[in-house]
Amino acid sequence: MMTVLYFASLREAVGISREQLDCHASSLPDVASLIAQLRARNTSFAEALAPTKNWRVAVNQEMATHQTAIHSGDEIAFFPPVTGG
Amino acid sequence: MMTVLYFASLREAVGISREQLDCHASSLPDVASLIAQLRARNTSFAEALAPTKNWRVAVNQEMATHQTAIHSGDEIAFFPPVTGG
Amino acid sequence: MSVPIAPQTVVRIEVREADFDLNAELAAMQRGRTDIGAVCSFIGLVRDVNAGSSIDALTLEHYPGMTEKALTKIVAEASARWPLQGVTVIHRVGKLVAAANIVLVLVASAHRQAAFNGCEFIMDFLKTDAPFWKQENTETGLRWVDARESDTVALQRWNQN
Amino acid sequence: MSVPIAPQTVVRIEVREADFDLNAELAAMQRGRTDIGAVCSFIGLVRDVNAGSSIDALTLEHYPGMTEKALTKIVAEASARWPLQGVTVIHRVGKLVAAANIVLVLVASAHRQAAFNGCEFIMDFLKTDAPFWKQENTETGLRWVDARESDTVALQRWNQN
Repeated sequence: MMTVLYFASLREAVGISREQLDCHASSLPDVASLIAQLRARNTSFAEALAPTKNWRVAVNQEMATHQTAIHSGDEIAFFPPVTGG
Repeated sequence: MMTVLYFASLREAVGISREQLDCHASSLPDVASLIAQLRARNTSFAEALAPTKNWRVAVNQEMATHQTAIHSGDEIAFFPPVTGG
Repeated sequence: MSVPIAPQTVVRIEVREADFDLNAELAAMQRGRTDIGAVCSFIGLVRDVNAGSSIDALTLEHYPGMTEKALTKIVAEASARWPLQGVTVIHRVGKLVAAANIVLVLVASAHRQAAFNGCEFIMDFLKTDAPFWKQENTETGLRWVDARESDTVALQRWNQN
Repeated sequence: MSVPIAPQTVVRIEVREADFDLNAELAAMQRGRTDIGAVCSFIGLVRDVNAGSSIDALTLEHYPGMTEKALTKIVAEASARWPLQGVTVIHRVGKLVAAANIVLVLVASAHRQAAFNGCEFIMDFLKTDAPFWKQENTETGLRWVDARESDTVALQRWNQN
């Protein structure tokens, strides 16, 4: 089980802000494998998380990369470049 | 006639804050000649305006140098390096 | 990787909808101490025009939890680089109309250069690392604000220190 | 030699004994406009310790007339370098106790870097070019504050722009 969050324009593109993924950790060892699974769902996900798009990913509220390992219980978030301040 | 002002530690060293100098402009063509005349007065002035001392001079409220020309009616001020802010 | 907040730096970080009061935040930072020589503050506001469109208001979305973590990390880094006596960061979220306050960064130090540097450093990294997103109400509808290249460029000077 | 104040920059310069109110100055700068995106402020205060001595109070002397001229010249130069919307400079004179405000510089712009740069530039030149002098009340008597070499060094970076 892991929690996946989507923010801002990326949230609007995929149509949800939060979901629980019920999965075996072994099938999703890292951020790259999670992205592959999400993009396989439909064209909204495929386009929103395309490698050409300028999105960011955080694991447990720390900035992460494709190679970052993920585990059961983790919180993974996808979002566009930040624009606060 | 010109006005000479002294500020801060330099004012304390010479003992006055302001004076009117009644003089012919021709005898005091520039800041250097005014300094020479003031230093000739007594040791307080000689020391306070010694070339080795780190003082500043302004003519008509603009920063000036030894070479700056002075005229009747001018306001000349001597002071130490500034320390505001 | 992540440095702790320096023990001499009194830190206050808040993410909230409510507006802030600069005088009150300044007074809170100064209360009971007479060793502060310099306070630099920065306020970011909603401008009525951005990228060629007129703006009525904007909505600030954020990532609760990560926002506070990211701000704490940035402030800790600043407190390790300069001798800061106090840092306050308040960032608003929700709907903000034109001329409203968005963010306050207040930095106190014994000397002005540390206060200025700390404040600029925090703003520069807040702009690129803290998970906030602005959506503007323009004449032609809602528009997500694009990240600015100049904000990424601004970070480079801090690598040289 | 001397540049005029840029027409888009609303300037307020005051040298006075009375304290200032940051909120009031900020509100005055913002009144009736919604185009300001960034306000950087600097406040200098009387520290209780300087150069190893404990300070009860200090007296600020200035050169009336030249002070305002010098500040105007510095602000004009800043307004020529960056797109500033407003600049307020208030410098206090007379006797000021520990923790009292000495100087306020408030700079507004559409963007943060101009606001930060303008504010720092004005403070840097105020420190070296505006005719104010501080005399401290220390435990062992009155002492004129010495000019700091670091203030002269601080100016050098502005030559590179």
